[in-house]
Amino acid sequence: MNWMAWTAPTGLFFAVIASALLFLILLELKRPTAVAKGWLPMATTRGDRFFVSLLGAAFIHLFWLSLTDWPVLYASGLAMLWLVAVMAKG
Amino acid sequence: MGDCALVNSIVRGITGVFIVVGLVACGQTSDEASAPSISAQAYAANAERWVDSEFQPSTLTRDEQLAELAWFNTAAEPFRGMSINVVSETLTTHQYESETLAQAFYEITGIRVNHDLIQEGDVIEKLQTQMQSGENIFDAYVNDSDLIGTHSRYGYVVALSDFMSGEGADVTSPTLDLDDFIGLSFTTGPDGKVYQLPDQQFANLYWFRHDWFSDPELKEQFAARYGYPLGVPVNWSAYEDIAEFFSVHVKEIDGQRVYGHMDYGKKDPSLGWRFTDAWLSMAGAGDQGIPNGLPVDEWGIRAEQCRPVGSSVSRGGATNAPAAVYALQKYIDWLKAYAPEQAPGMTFSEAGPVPAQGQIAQQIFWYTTFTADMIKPDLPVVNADGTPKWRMAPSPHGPYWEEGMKLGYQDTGAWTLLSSTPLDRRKAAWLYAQFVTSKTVSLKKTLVGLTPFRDSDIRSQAMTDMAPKLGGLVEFYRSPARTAWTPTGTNVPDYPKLAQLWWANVANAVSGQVSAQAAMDSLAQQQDRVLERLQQHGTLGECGPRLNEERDAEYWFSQPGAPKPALDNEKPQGETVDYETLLSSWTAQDAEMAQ
Amino acid sequence: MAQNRVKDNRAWIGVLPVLLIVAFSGVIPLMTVVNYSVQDILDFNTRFFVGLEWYRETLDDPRFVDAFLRQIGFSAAVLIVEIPLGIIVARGMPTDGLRASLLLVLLATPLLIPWNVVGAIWQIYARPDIGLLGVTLNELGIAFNYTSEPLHAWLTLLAMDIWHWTSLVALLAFAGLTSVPAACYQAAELDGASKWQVFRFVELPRLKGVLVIAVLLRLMDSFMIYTEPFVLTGGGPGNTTTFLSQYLATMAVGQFDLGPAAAFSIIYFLFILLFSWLFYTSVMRDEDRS
Amino acid sequence: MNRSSRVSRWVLLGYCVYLVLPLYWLLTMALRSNADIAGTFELLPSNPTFANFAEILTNPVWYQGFVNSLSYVVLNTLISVSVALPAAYVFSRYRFLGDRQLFFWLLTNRMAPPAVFLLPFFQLYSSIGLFDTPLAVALAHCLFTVPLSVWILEGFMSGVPTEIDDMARIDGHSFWFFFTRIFLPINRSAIGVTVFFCFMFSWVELLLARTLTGSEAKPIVVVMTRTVSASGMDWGVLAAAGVFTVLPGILVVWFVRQHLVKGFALGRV
Amino acid sequence: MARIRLDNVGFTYPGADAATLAPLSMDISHGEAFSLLGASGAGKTTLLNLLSGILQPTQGRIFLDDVDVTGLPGRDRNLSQVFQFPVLYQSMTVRENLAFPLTTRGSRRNRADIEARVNAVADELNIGGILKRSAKGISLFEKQLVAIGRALIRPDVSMVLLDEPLTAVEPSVKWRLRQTLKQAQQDLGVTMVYVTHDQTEALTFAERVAVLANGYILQTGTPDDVYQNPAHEFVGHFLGSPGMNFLPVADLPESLQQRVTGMGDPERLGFRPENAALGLPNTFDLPGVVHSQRILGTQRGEVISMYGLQCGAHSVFVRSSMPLAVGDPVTIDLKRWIGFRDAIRVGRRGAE
Amino acid sequence: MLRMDRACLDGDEATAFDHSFAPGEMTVVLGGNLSGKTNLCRLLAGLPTQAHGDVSYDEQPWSHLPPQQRSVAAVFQAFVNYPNWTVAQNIASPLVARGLTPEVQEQKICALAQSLGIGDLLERNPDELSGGQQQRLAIARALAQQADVLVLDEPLVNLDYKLREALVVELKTLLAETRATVIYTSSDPRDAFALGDQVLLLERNQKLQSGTPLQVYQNPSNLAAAHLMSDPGVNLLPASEHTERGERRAVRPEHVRLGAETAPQSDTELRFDMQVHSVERSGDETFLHGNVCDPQSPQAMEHWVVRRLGMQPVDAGQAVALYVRCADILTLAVE
Repeated sequence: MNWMAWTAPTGLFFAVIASALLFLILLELKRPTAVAKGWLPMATTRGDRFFVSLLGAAFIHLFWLSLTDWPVLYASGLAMLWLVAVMAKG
Repeated sequence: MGDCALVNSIVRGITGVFIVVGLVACGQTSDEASAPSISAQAYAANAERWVDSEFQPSTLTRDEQLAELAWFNTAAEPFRGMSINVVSETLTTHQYESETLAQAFYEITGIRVNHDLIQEGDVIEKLQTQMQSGENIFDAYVNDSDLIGTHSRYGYVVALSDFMSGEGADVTSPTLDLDDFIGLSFTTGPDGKVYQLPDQQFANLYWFRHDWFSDPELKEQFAARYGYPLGVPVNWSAYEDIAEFFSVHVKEIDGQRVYGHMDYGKKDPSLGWRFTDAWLSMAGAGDQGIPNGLPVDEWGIRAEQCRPVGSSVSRGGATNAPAAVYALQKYIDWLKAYAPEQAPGMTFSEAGPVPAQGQIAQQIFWYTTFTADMIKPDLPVVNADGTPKWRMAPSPHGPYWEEGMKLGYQDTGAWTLLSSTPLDRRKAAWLYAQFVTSKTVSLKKTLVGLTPFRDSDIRSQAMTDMAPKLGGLVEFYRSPARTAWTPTGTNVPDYPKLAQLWWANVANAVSGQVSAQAAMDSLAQQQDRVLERLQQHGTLGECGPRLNEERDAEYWFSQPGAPKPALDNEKPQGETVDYETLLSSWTAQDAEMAQ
Repeated sequence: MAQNRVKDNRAWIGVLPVLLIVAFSGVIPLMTVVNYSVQDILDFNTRFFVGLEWYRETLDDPRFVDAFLRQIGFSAAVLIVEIPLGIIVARGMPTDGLRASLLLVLLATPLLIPWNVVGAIWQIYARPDIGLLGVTLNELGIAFNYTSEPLHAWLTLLAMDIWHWTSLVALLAFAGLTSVPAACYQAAELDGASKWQVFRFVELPRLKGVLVIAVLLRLMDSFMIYTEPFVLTGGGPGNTTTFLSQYLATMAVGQFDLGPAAAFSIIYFLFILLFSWLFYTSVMRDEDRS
Repeated sequence: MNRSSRVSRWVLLGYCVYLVLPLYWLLTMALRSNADIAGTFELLPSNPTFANFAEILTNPVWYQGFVNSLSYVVLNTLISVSVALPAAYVFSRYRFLGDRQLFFWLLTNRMAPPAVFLLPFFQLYSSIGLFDTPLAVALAHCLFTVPLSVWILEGFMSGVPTEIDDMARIDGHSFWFFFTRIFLPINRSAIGVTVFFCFMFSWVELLLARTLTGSEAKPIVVVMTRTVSASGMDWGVLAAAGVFTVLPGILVVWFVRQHLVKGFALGRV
Repeated sequence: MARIRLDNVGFTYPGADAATLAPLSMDISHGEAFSLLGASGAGKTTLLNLLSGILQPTQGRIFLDDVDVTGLPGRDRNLSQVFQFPVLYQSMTVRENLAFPLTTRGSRRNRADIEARVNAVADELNIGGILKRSAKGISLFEKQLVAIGRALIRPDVSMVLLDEPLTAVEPSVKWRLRQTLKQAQQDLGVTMVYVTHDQTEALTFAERVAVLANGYILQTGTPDDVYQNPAHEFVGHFLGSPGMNFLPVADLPESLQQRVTGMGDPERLGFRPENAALGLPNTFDLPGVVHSQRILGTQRGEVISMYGLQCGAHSVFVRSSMPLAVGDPVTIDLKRWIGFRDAIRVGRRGAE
Repeated sequence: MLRMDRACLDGDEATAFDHSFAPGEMTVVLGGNLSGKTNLCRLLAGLPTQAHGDVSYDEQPWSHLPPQQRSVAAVFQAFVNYPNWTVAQNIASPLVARGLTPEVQEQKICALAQSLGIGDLLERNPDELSGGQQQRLAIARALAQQADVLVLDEPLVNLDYKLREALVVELKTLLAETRATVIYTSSDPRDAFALGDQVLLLERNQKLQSGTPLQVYQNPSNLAAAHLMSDPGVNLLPASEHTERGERRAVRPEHVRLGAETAPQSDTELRFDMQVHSVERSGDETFLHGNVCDPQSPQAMEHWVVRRLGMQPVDAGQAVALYVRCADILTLAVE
């Protein structure tokens, strides 16, 4: 797998995503989600909200990188807040 | 039950698929099946047959040829039955190799060679892919020696010098005669090792309509207007005048629109070649010193020892020096003012055949690969007796050019072996590479493809016989002048990454979106950025880049050599030379050398 | 998806082959590209972790931003022309008979030509000296030259894309139209609806499903357009027709500069994903409401 | 049905002309010599030559290219359709964990910009020893054809009443019998449409096919690139090859045209 | 509102051997509720399409208020239609759907008028409460109501064509929709042509009914008339549930035959299940044996049944409250019957 | 005997009920839209459904068996045939599944096709058949199975009324020959009388009542049951005629007499006044629709339908006097 050019940070990144997915699947089997309408403009399921929060987090990072020169860690913090906000109330 | 009607269609579909798959299978196996095993005697017989029927003329005697082939036969024994893949760009020479020589090689040695022909860009891409990934794609590549700087630094390529005396000693032909290869210096790294084996060679030269240039009426008109005789231009001023003369003043000959200049300008990778090959050095941007100028080469990259130290003027390079900007500006001006309207939209491949259509009076940057296509009968540029109406001559040089500088581009497509190729396959490929460059076949190959690469072939009687039809090709190769034509040198540490920067930036200037100065500034900056990255990681060893500190441009201008400050007058008096005089001086020099 | 589906997680067995095959050919390369994007790669044994440096560099690169804006402009133009044209063409299609078959074959033909040949055809076809289109335009007194005039290059590219891809929209729209019940047309006619109203209120609502896909496919494909403009204009004159993919291809397969190219393509991928998702959900939301 | 108004019929006619002219130009190019093509403008080829076609028909490389292309296109179509069929079936018949997400995710795979994915693709397929085989190209194209196939087939299958499934079960048929003997034949138009789309994509794609093949499995689109060389561009041969590449596609369309019309009429596509 | 006159109108599909619709003449008066009744394939949809202008007759003329509209397309005939399955503009609200025909044809009315008309029709059909809803989000029943509303919305519409409008509606609400339709027809006084295969719908809706079979109109008349006095055996059979019973005169007892012969010398007698009485076996009446029983309900505490009886080789149905079991022998006393010869009515007899 | 235990048609335990279907007889399951009829059929057949419950046949538990292993055949409301198979192949389908020899198949196909009147259509495809023929084909296929249990889910509802009439009669005869337990669902009480040996009333997934049609007709257990067994539904007496809490009094449309017919018998009859707003005549019957006022509170009106034999000389807008025998008045629990 050397050709996949793994690095520790990306490995961690994918591991986190994979475990989040696994967790969501287990949660779904235990407590099936219902379509709910939060502050997002459309009704969503838990899976939808996860997708929205991931995509949002990616764009938070992108905008951070293009607009500021501050460390990326702040953007990650912001993305976490976004993630919590979307998953909980989206 | 007869639910056939519906199931039938599916069944029929599946049957169809099997037929196709079957066809595919047959197509593949039939190759194998048609390969009868060949006995040792048969190899010898085959060799004789090929020598008699195909490999004539040759600079070797028949016995020498047979002996050489016998050696190949013996050396190939361990690899018999093997099938190897090699690749090269599409060129008449390689087509000959692919269709004829590969078959001969198979019949003589028992090694099957699949000699693939693809677009040049794709060859490089495959080569890159193999180098990047370490996965074997082709067992040998024919690629231009421009990559020598890359090959010698990155270590993906087998140094042939080491190979021939080491692992590959048993498969290295005793009759290879390395010194006979005229492009060998191009394929030698800064460490003095040979990295590639030349297989075909071509140059870019000045091309003109000899018949028009010797037309008394035109000559008179020209002299009247410009104050000096119409002839082969020695400098760019003269070229510019002649271009103007034909495009603006003569305009029509025999009722046909004519142009004094031809070039190409479409945004395309080939636009980069136009520049990285020689354009800057022809204008005089680099330093003296053959082959590529030291410390500053034709790309404007400065190297100290073998370390590239920068390409911007501020780092001692010349990529955005006045001479380079001048070169780009002239290219654009001429393309727009004197070339046919279509020229700016053409690529190298499209523009190449245009002079053969008979409307072009001269072309400053013409590749000799087009020779074969320009001597076909019935072309407007060929006389009834089969001799060309055109001639090739040395390219004129720009105002910044000084004696001892590179004057044009000459490159050799050369065999490259990668260290990621398994040894036995590499050896078999090496045998093939030597076979297609061996003296037994090389003259014949040269006559077919007109891309000479062996000194012995150039000086053969066959070439002398051929010379009148080739418009000066033979004369050029026989002259000592040809050493002023060289490929991209060793200052370029990563050809693929750097070469791509050129065409994009040049295209911006061609379209008028940015000025020539801005385009070259941006190019120099991008080149330095690549060098900087290579330097950061420090993996290229002794010859890896190490950028100079940025300094004021004036500092570098005041130093001797490139980068050179701007000239006050970039258009000196035009100079021309009579073609016949030029030829005789070549012959004289050649004779002198021979003594 | 149909409404009356049975809930059964064992259905996963059915999607498993698709999942595996797509994960194999999609996810593994995607992960690799993500890995590339945070490294400077000389070769696979010589890699250097650089963090998000390439992302920052790409986002700060005016060439990326320009190419991105051009790309949006091109994709928008493509959609604006091809979607309506495709619908009109589909409305004109006969529904059966030999004529329908022949038309179908003709419509499908451009879709079946290898992309590099498409570029090559148009390259010659539009040449002002030897191409039918170029010569005709010049005969008409338009000084047409797509290799030097940015606007002409743009229009030629657009014309080529329309030639190449409108058939796809037309075929999809044709499919949508054939599902409109005759009674709907009849009712509209008796209501005195104009042709436009018939289209707007009868056909369009029923075409929505296929149009969503047509728009998505055209959006994605026009965003990724590479081969044809590369052959036709090479991205020129200047940068006027240099789109994201060309820029990307230069980096990835020309320079083999995998790190920046990977970061570039991840950003690019995220944007297409965003557009597609926004479009998909906003349209599908309406569907769900009903 | 009176949906084809006069305007749209005129537009259709105009569009057909618009479609045909470049095709005509392709054909005339194939019938002319390079010097002729690049030198003069002619509405009708004045010196038609079949040399370009002859070059393609006589050179085994071209023939082999066709065979290679066909073999991976057929493989791809087979794989795509055969994996998409069960998936489309369950998508159309069942709700299950993550079905909607999975469906969108499948579609997103079409969005990957190919250029950067080329090297990973190459690495992936060489690491499992498939480089330079038709199977590698077929599998790589699956990334694009499978999602589309699932989507098309799902659309059709959703339109087939579930009562058919129920009926077959009640009649006592095994699932396999039902699926192959009843369900698939019902959906054969859909399969026709799917085949068309798989064929279309796989046949014309250049980048992946080029990256994943060396000399053994080199497809026709890659063979075509040999017409660009340091000694000029071989327009005529390229055009002739272009003409030849269109032919199999037209054959496919012609043979599935009934299904296409019918399939288009019934399904989502 | 208009009078519709068909003058010898016929239709044959190109290339077809037989006429889909035999030449017929018909007159529907102003504000009349008219019904076309027939089985599938009888030609009623063809006739409807001729009226709505989708098809053009291969012979004859069609007049609306004495204006020849034969060649005119449907949009110029000023009519509206309700289809088998509700046809709505999916992207519009119910209100927009209703108002749509008023906003087309360039005849732009002012908004207040449109508003008023929409409200009036909505009130009539009792759909005032769903005007703001999307046309996609309402029940099938409501959809069909809206479709009917749209057909009625133009005050000047010359006629409304209804093509089996109750097909898609649940049986339990069919009569409600039928009621509403009939009410609206009376209140608004529009000419309506109602096409159906269901005799109950046809007879309960229309003032006059035309019965079609195989492209021919067999009888046109009031519901009472076509039911009580079918002009053709098919009409007798098709109307009523179960339909008319037929017995060959030759198979009847002597006494009965004699009574019949004076009345146009019929071949067969037709009588309705409710027009016969069952009695204990006697020598005058027609004998039969009970072979089936279907309970219809109770009346004054007695169970009423439809008995299937075997009369020689023939089977007839008779309604009776007599308690009988399968196999019981009975006699049938025909109270009212109609004589047919070559399937055409030749005479009748019984209480008027 | 076919039994259902703790059958929940909507998956909700609260609605669970038990029922045994009379062996070898036909049970008509009567219920309106969404009453759970289809779920019941699917539960019996073993098809995927939200309904659950234990199904057993002759003491043999069926619940875990897939449909293939249950001896059950079915006909659905929609004409379900395999569109890619001919009529003959369709009928043969269950026979093929059972692996019968072609000769046996042939024989059965012919016999069944003849008895259902599609004998000369054997080589056609289902889409070339009329609706009635398609449904006959579906029935033939179900019968070919010779299953112990035959489920017919509103099989005739999509047919023209005359066809329906004919098929009801045919079905009765055909099914009389089988010894299968037949479940026939419908929303039309006339079907219950015409076909049913037994009737099972369903409302909102719950069992209301079961018994012979006449029993159920005469003694409906509550208002909903009475409604189901009446077409049109029963007429509610005005609110002032209430007996007790939670009960209403009602009368069937056919049990209302018009004043003109005979003189009122005031001791055994009640009189109501109705404002007629529409009259429908279907030949042998007349339906009067109108409002009946409550004498105590004139605002409270009930909508009534009166169903009388023959052509009644009443016009819309008229006021008529109605008489109802006290014996015909049903007192029904509302719940």
